[in-house]
Amino acid sequence: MPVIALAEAIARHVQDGASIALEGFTHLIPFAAGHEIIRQRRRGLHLIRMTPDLIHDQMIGAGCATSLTFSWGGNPGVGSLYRLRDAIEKGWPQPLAVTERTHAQMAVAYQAGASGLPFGLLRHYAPTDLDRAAAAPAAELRCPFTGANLLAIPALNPDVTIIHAQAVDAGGNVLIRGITGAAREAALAARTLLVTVEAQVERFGADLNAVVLPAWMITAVSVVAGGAHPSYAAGCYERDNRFYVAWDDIARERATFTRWLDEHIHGSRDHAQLLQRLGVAA
Amino acid sequence: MPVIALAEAIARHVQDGASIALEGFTHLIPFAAGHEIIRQRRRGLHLIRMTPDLIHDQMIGAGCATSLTFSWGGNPGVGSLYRLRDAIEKGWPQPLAVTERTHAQMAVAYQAGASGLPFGLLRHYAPTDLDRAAAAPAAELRCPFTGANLLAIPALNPDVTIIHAQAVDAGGNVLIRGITGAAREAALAARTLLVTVEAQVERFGADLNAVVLPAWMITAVSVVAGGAHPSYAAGCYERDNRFYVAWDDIARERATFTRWLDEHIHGSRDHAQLLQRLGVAA
Amino acid sequence: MSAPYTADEMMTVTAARQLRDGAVCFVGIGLPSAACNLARRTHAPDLVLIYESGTVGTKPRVLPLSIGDGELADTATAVVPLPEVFAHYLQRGRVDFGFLGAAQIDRFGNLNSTVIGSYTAPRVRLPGSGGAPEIATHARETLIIMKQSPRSFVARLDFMTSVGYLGGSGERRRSGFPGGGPRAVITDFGILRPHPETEELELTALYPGVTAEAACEATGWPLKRAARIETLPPPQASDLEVLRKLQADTERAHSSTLTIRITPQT
Amino acid sequence: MSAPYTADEMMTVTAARQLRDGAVCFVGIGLPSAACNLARRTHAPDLVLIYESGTVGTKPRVLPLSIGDGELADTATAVVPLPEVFAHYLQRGRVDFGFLGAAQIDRFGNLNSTVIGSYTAPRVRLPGSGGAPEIATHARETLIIMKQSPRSFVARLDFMTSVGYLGGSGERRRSGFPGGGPRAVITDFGILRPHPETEELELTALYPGVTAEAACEATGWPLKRAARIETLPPPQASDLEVLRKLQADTERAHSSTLTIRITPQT
Repeated sequence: MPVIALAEAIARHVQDGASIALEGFTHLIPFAAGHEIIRQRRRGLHLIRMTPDLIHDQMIGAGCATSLTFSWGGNPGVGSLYRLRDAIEKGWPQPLAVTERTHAQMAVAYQAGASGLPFGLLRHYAPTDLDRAAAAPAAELRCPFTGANLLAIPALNPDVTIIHAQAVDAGGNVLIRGITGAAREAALAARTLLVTVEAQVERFGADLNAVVLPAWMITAVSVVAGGAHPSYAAGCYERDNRFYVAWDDIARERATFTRWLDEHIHGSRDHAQLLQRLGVAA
Repeated sequence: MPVIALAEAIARHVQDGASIALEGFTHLIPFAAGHEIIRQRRRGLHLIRMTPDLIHDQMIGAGCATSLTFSWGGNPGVGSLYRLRDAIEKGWPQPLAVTERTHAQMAVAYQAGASGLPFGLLRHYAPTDLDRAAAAPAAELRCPFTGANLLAIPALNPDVTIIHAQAVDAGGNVLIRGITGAAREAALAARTLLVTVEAQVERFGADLNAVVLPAWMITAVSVVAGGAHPSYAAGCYERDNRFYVAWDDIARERATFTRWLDEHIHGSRDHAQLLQRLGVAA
Repeated sequence: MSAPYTADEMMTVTAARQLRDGAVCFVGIGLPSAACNLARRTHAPDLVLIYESGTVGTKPRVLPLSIGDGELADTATAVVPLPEVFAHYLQRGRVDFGFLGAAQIDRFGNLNSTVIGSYTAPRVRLPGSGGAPEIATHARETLIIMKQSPRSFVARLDFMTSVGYLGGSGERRRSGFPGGGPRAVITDFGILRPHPETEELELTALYPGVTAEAACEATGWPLKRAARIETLPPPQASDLEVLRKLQADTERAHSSTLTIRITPQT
Repeated sequence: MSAPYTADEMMTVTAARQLRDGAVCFVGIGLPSAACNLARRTHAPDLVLIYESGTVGTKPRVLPLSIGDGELADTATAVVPLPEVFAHYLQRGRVDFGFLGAAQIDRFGNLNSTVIGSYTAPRVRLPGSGGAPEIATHARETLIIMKQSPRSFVARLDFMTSVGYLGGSGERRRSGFPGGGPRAVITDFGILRPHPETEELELTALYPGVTAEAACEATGWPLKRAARIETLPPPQASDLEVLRKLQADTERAHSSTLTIRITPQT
């Protein structure tokens, strides 16, 4: 597991047309990696995420994606993702094919992918319109022991999963502290696993039961301080709630969005420069 | 969740004929609780455990159990469980009906029980004699998406699960540190959950991602220092490897076993007295 | 003359009052979170709060702005992987109360949080289901908080994301759903509850000074009225004091300037 | 004249030599554990050891006496719940080598660790399968360590607990098993490996001073011999030094007196 620059990791391991999960649940969202995907102008991606948020709004608005598998797509506590909506409602900058799940369905799909199983299971009762509308298959199963009705959701095994974490140690292992969401399951399910971290340390000195991903299952690690901004990294920095609010105005119109993208993403060499431009770097 | 004496917890919550999982994987085996079950002369229990070891040899030899669901029954690193073997091979002190699984099958059965699912899933290929001999049902399923063959194992939801842990805090929550095996899954799957702990503390001061069971899912907690002896409790004391070796001689013959049981278990008021008698209490 | 409390405060206090002490509550962000934390600070100190981010038994000192704020993790009994929240807690039947909101609700408490218009060519694409379908399925009782208007309280949902009582008269129960369904819909007019037999939502309580006529006009179907419509008590001064302090503390906590120490990228 | 090394040492060193550096190895207690830790201290410093107790990437300073010793947890990269070891590592296909022993093996490397005699009325009830069936199923390659005797190397298993090559000649592969099956059976005589086509185990290597005849006599079926039988090199002095130091350290570490502080029960 080499520690390499983020630009190199994306260039080498994220191909046009790949299915790619950037996970993180409010916490540890791999923004820097998403920005680098935009900078390198990847196209035709199948984005996978339980809660696509600003970074997905940006990637979709930038034209990186042609499909999306998700369970909740909004700006948490603020409102809509206007670029996501524009893609679905008006096909701008291109149509976005949607595979819609519930949180629990995404969770068992990642778990199945992480466990080498072809599908995950949930208890199932009467179908909703969500079951009827789903573009991707799901199947009802009957329990051979109890007769109970179940829903099978095909496993998710992304070509690439990217997550952000607090630290990598000298052995190349990665430590995640705090809310993990489904990031660990998405990491374990991936064919290629890229990780960005806040810092490189000699040893974690972590608890016996700490959440650690072994070096040998990671394809590459990149050290990107502030790499989860505007989300947060527990123990490192807080969530930039103001940016989430400000995004509402930036993303509402195509023109303001495009200008922001050009100035901030394409106009920044890397994440450090972006954070300086945003005035949050110290 | 009340903190009560172990004798009271067993008297109140472990009924004759119940299915009862004492979990723990080499680490944190709830020996004190098992001894109390013997002292209170419970009968007709269905014992459930991945790795029934000395405590199960004792309960089976003492006549507490009429059935056993398990995946590996031995004295780790030493050899046989003679009381378990005597029950299966010769029906002494009474016949023991066996439901035999693999580790992975037990694991998914507990996971299913913990998750409100009626069965757990494993990939499956050609059947072994274990599949053919299994007294309890398992069923082959075909994946509706890939055609892959799978094996469904009915969920385990013990009437009572008993586990041992390091500490209970002032709020009644329980902290487990180190190897958890399938203890947490067995706890989550239980209808009634009893926990013995090394100590009561005001606050854990534990890591964000520590393994903690919330007070409200626990039926009762009992403070029993050394409650995992002769297994160990990380951070508290080591494994008593000599006792595991000594057990081989104690358990080999019915007479020596019965004498040991009378002297040590029935002859001790509680676990503290037993540990003093065994010369390990300080 | 301005009221001594706002409509949001009335809703929040009313919602908080639905929660009994010691219950296990699956909390969404916004009004549900405010209501739960108000309840925890007033009549229900042992209310167990679970947020879908995996923070179990959390006791936030200020209101979280997102479902996964650091404050929720720092004050939690346990932080577990998200899949476990849905499996070990919700599907396992350990959740007493689930709190839901939606863009549309129908007379049987079924909810839409997916699209306005058609699914394939939506007029408005909403954020989607999130955890709502499973909360609606498994929580022993669900509480729904929504502002009432003919556009949101509709005769026919554009899309059924989460189930309430389906077509009513026991259809939900007959379909085997383990949870009991919507027990109360708390609106900015009062409370709607299911009729014991038909399970159609009916107006059972109103805030002080609000008329049943106004509530009916704000509903897109002919809203039935219960035989006896209760007038809900206004927030107590102590409720308002606690709620406003919580909100002031929240604002203060979230107003500090963010700085991130960046070191050169390797 | 006593040999400069024991039969166990020869087996352990030979087993260690089968492991390539950087491989991920699912380790059982006893000889496999000694072999893996010897390999890690000699030619394979980056060997990744996983014990079924959930200790991943562990680097024990002394040999564990049980599969879940504290030493394994204290020196692990990660301690995960046991179900995850089987799901995320083994079934997910992340394990290169699995180490197995058994009470009986047949000519196709199928294993019995369940009963001697009939299942319902066993002559000897053995501990049972543990994780062996899934290791045998999923590990890319399995290594088997067993002392050879006509009672353990049998023409017909009393019970098939874990699969080797089933009936051979590709039956395992045709049945869809993801792992490759037994690559080597390390005995106290030498090594048996599957024939490339029939997959029947044949004698391919012998320890110095051991005859093929002796190995065949210790086998309960007519053991085939490979066209060329290699003579395995004896343990190097450095191997023996490392192994003996490891065992001495182990003995010392486990010989301290146990005391448990007990406080009055509440």
